[in-house]
Amino acid sequence: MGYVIAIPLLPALAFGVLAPLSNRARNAAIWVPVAAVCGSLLLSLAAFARVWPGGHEGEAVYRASAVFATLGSVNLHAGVLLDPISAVMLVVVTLVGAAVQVYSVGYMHRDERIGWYFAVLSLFTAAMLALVLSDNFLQLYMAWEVMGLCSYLLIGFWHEQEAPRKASLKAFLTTRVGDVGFVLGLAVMYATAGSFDFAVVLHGFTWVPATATAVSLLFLFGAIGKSAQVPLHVWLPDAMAGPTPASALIHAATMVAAGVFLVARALPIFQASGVALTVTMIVGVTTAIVGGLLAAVQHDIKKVLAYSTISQLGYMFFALGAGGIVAGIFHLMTHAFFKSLLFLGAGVIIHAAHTQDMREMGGLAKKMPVTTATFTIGSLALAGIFPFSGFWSKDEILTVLWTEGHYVVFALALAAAFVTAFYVARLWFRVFTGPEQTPELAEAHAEMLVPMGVLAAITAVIGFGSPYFARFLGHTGAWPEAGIALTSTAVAGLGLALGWCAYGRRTKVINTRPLKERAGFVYDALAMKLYFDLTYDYFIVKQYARLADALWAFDHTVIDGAVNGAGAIWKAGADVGALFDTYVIDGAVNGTATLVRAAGAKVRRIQVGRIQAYQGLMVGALVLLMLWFVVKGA
Amino acid sequence: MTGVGWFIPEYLLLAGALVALFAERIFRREGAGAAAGAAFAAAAAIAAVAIGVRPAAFVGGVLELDQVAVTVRVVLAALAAVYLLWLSGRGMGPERSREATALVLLATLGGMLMVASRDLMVLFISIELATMPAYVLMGYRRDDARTLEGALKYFLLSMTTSLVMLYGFSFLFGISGSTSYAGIAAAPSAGLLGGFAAVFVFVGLFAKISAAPFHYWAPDAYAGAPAASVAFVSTVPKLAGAAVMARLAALLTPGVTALPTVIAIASLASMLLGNLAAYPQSDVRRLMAYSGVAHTGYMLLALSAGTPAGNAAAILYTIAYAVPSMAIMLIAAEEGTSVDDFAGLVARRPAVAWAAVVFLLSLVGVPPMVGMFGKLVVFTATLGAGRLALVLVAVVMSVVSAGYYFRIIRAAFFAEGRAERIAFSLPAGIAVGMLALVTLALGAFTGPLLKVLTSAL
Amino acid sequence: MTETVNGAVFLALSFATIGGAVMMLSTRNVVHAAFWLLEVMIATAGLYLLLSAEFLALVQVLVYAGSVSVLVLFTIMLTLRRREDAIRPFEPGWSAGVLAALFGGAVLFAAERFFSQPRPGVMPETVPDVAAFGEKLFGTWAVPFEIASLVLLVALVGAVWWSGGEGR
Amino acid sequence: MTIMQPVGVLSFVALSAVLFALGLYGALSRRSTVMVLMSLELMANAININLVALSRFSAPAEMTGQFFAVFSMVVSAAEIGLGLALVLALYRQRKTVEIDAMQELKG
Repeated sequence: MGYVIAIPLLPALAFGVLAPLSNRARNAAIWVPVAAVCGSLLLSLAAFARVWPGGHEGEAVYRASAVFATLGSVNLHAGVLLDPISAVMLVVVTLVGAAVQVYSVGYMHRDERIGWYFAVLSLFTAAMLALVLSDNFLQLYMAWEVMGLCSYLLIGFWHEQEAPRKASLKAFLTTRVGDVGFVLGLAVMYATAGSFDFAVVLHGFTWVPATATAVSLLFLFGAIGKSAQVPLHVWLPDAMAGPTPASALIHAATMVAAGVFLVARALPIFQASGVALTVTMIVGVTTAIVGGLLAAVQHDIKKVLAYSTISQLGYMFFALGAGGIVAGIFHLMTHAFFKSLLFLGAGVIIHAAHTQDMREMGGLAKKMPVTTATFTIGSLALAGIFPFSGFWSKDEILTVLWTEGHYVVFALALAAAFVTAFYVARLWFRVFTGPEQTPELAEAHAEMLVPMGVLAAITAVIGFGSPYFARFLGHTGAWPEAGIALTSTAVAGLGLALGWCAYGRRTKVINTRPLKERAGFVYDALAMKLYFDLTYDYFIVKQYARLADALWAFDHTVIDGAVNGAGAIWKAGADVGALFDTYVIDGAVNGTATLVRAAGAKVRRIQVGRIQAYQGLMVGALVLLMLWFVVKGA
Repeated sequence: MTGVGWFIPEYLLLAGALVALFAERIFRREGAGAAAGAAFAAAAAIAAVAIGVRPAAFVGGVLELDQVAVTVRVVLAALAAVYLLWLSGRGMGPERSREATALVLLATLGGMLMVASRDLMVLFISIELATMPAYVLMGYRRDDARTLEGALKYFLLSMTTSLVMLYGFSFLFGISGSTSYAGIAAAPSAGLLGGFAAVFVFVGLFAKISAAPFHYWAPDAYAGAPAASVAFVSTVPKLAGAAVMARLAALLTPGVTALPTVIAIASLASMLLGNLAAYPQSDVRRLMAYSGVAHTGYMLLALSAGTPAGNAAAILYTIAYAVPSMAIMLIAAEEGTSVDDFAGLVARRPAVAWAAVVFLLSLVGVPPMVGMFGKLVVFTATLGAGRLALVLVAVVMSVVSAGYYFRIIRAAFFAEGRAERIAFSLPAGIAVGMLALVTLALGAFTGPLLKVLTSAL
Repeated sequence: MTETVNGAVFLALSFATIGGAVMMLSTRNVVHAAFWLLEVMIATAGLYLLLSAEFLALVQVLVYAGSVSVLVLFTIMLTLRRREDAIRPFEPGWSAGVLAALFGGAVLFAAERFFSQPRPGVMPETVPDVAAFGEKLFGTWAVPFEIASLVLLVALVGAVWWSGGEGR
Repeated sequence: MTIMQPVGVLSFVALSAVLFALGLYGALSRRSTVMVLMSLELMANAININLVALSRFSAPAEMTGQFFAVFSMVVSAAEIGLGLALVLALYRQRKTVEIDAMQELKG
């Protein structure tokens, strides 16, 4: 089983090979990272096969570690731990990683720094693999930080432009705010349990609720930053300024899932606390709703997907908060596949339509059949429609909520599912139906379509594996309950229908012209008939006119009202969210910076430049210390 | 006399200084003296490794080579060697570098004796030997009034606090009747006068390593001095000072129980003031001066734990600070001392720009650079002593520090800058490359290093 | 050499040192201040004699009277363009005075508490002579002695560096 | 303490403290750099008195304080030489020894 160690090492080596090369040599050598990640994928599948079909509850299938440092009497290990959760994550990361790299060969082929892009992508993959294979929290943290760095580099990849530059800095600094929590959590963990090893802190150590609460809340804070949960979610939408395939890998499928993974790993500590679970659930459900509402009003296709990611990560968080580790990890997996699929599809669409604004798109279905088909599968999975993967994982989350008795959260989760289906429909109809707005639409290269096809195939069938998956992670697996499945499908269907109502007819929400036209047609047709019998006609005409009016009015007030009303509510919710973003979160981030700058300006005023002022201040401090000693009576 | 051979590294440094001073005419080339000095310092580092730990005391017990002394003297000599290697390639700007080479070697010699000394008298003279070359280096551009003004500030403030420290030494001697550490440790608890003596000594040391509120000389002196001087003065003497401080804290805390509180106060002041004041700076030297104050604060945080683990962590942290900090100042010496001078660095000199990223991230505390390990051991040691609130401040302040360090990265990578690049210099390139390598790799040796340091304190 | 410190002599010498210091700080003429410093140093040499430290008294006179005072006077002369520049207005420095007084007061308070209780304030009778001093200086204290010579080397290099340079 | 009685260590320590405080006052308040340096010498002198007296009254046979004082003198002589050289170098640039002329660097 020693080959497990090679899984993260291969992409790391690829980075090591590429990084020192010259730009031209690097560009020529991009097959090295692609080969490396494909090798990792094969090894991961082999490792997964060894763990399959489960029955390893909580124990390692393979474990190897070496001491790399000693702190006092405690040894710090660097090691790998293969258990069911890490096996799943290995496959997810390497599969999505390989898909993204193959896709990038086509997507980025005209970029003059493609070699550097692939090098960073490899380093990122290596770090993520090292993270999921960690057998202790310290190594996990180190890999976590390296990923943060790669994310910074990839978001700012096109640093000639203003937006990526700003976004990369915002992402790095915002996630570092979360990392503060993580580091403090590590310090508290070390101070109480005296170790970072999973074997010790998760299984061998009895946590006092108070410390467990401290550690788990601090960890949660770190996870909130990394997984872009409210209130630290602001960096993710901006991060869309990076290359789209990188977004697919990092800001949809893997790195943002690291927070979920952290919470899942540390779940025994969360459970020892209790309070922390509730907080996790609240954070998750708030994020799921806020993210969904904001996704529903975006016009930039990538931003819709970004907010959608935030919302779906919220789903995973409240699943974990309810104790549903299987459901949470399963959703992480299905989401990784269908969201990376959607991002890759969005990349193709942006390439073809030369815009990211959905209002300037339309009619892509006719010209780009493969993209449309795969994107549709991804969309349906995201909306939670049977038989696509999202349906199964969402259903499992809802089942957990229901059986654990979290009825309020259950209702809110349904609401979030409804919103999700709505914005999915909004996105799909805007992009794929209606009149074409771009003259030269063409399907993408094969190396871009093949990975999408693979991901779409997985998304289409993986759901049926859900009971086996649960057993794999060491729980009893069951098929979905009919009642919950029906409820969620109905809610999703409603959302899609409303989306179709508002956008499928190629109108704007408040534009009711087609309704008027239909009424007019009835009116005209009737009027023709009534030409012969004037009085009757007149009467009939009047009646028909009245009827038409009434129909029109019904249409106008009830249907449109519902549509518009729903739209308005969303708009209001989204506006509040956006305001919150702009003023509270951004304000807090910027405000802190301003505060620090102001404090700095104040503090530097002490430095007046006069030698004897300095001497006086120093002697004054000394005299104060002496007086303190006198008063204390030392 | 026993043990003369154990001090071969010190003799080598002295020989290097004399060669640099008097033999440059033989080499006939600017920079050759520095190269020779670098060779001597490297030889001294190797000799120090070879000699290793010598527990027996030297001449009347005034010097001893324990694990801390050996570790620190190896690091000091190695840093001096790398610094002189850089100097042999770049020089001290318009001034010639042979006096600077001699002064650097003598200051390093002083630092090595500081950590080896077991007697207040030897300690005092060694501190002066390490500090006086620093005055001259900080005023090295002798035709620039601003440089001289900075040096005068450094000189006067440092001398005042030196005298306060010496006053403290005199009372420590008066209380115990001995100047040896052993004799002082054996003296009974000394009440108020002992407390005053300890405070005097620590105020002197605080000023030497620029801990707030005794740091005032540093920003002005750094901002006036040549960046190449700052690279040395802000790192090597500081490391020696930190090691001495750890030793004296271990020595005096049993008698003066309030000492950890005094250190904690200085730590808090340094972390807050250093990080906040660094934020609005646009001169890299001034920025690094304040950030140096902040890093001193983290170092004192570990000392305030009052435990062997804390003292060891403090020394380790200072090493983790010194390496990248020296490198950043060396790059500033090449590129220019304003943050704007870093603009476009990645286009001009990509390797240097990436090295700068490594150094700055290490200073922020991002893994896997050594700075993160330094912070980790400091925080764990401090938490072990129950100072949670201070650690909290430290962590928050390290986030603030990311703000100003990133300004340099942003300038280097994302701003348009001048296109013409300075001439390539192989020795300087090797020096910066070596520092980058150490910054990247030293983290892996945190454990063994900490173990070695803890065993001796 | 008497074996106990004579109170009257001590009083006279301490009056000379403290009075000299006060005069040094209060005189308006910098040149006079340098001479008052010299007076303090010589009175201090007297105190060393009183404490049976003959060698130290000698060093004090040689180092301070012989070199430091001369250096100070030289500097004053070099930085005075006119004779009248030596006269400076009186500088009270009240806050500095308060700080210094607090500092000195605290030290006096602590020293009084420490030295008045446990120790008899009487000087021990026998002291070694100058020969023993030299023996120890080059035996036990050879290391600091050698380091001190390095300090002088540094001072020399630095002073020469700052005195040289272009354009003068 | 009557005048003719033997005096103890406290008298010397007190004398030293007063001298040190006077030196400190001078260092903090004089406006001439040279005067500041002279005040610092006063402080060094006070410390030396302290060292010699403490040595004489605690361990006279060892003479430790005397050695300490010798080294302190050597060091302060070296320091004053260096300081005066610096003051002269600055005087050549700025044509003044006023300490308040040295506040170009700040912030």
